[in-house]
Amino acid sequence: MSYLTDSTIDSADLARRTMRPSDGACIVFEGVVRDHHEGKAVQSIFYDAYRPMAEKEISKIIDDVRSQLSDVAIGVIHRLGHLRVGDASIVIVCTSPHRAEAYEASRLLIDRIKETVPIWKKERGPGGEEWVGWQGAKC
Amino acid sequence: MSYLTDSTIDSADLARRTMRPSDGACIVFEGVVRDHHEGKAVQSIFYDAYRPMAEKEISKIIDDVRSQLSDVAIGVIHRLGHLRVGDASIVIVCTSPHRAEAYEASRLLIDRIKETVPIWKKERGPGGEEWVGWQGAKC
Amino acid sequence: MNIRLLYFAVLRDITGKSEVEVSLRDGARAGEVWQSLREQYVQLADYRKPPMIAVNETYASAETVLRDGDELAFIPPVAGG
Amino acid sequence: MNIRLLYFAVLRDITGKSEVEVSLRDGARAGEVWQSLREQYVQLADYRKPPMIAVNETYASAETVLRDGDELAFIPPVAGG
Repeated sequence: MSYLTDSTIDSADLARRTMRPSDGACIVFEGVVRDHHEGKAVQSIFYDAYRPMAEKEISKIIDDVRSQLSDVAIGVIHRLGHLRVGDASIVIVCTSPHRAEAYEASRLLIDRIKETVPIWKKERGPGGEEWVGWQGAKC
Repeated sequence: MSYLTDSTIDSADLARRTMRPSDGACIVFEGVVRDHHEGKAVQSIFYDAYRPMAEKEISKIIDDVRSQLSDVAIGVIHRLGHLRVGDASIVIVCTSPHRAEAYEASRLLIDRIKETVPIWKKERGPGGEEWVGWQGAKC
Repeated sequence: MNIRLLYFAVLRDITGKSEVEVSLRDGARAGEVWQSLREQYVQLADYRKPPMIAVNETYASAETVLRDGDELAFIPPVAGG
Repeated sequence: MNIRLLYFAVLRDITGKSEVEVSLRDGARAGEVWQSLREQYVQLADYRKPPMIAVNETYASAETVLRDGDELAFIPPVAGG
């Protein structure tokens, strides 16, 4: 199964596929392209990835979170390519019998995915294009 | 605007209506009827409410959370009547420019709604029907 | 004076009613209405203290003095969400 | 020995390539490949240390000794989610 897609993410479908009859809570996190970033206007974003490695890293993160929070069922899809303001770049679904575990898993997943998965974004605004994080990485 | 409904909740529609172009995170919490509760099998649930008061209480809770977390946009719908396993009884949408506030608002909202809003549920299982919480309220 | 007493959830099942008009002496408190209900309905015998109380759609204490025309509701343990 | 060097994101924009074959002396370390890139591309002058490094799709250190056939990628600051 793939965690990456090049088209619109169907979060309702992901939630349906993740949910089990014993689950009482379903938390859907959507990361969405917003119209500004660090004070600058954003018109669109291009997401690039090291695809096979990104798949493996997401899979590892899911396994880790599941080993900490065994009651939680997890679904993750990250979108790549050109996205516009309002488009979802990532959808994370966590379901569990009780809500506390699902909330915890959801936060752990998005924090860790942002930290280590080899995915990059180039923001396009009125002032031009920029790969997020590159300017600040000088050393 | 009403926070209560007698039919299926369209969570995607609620998310769309809540979201603003400046929002980068959208957290959808769905409370779902599960197939068991405190060790007993559950087949269906009937939700009853003191409707005008429930509307006011939900509105107060939203105002409180918004006064603590001013960046968050909030949408809440609670369903009443007969629900089956897998049906969503409540959907809470929290959107914000950054995700931390949306997660915090989401948890505050569901915790407080469960605590004070005059809504009740009668669970039906193989062993009969029971209003949740009533047996334990003897004093 | 008269008040409207609303029944929800388990209390509607026990009483078989949604709403009744109740005549009370002036100065009656919300908690007293609960005690008189307990005398009418044996299923409430084990519930000495009233559940939460709402007067005119707002939470109130058992000590609240009722007024003519008030809408009173006893709120069994809530279970929304 | 030869390795495959993959370019992503800003590094693909800078080099204009997705992938190159690189010949290295035996025992070469991943960090050395970064230094030789810095000599080729002036846009990397201000980046003395390599970004994160992946060897065969797994994070690795700059000290990692490469082997013939390895797949090497420099990982600029990630920004997924």
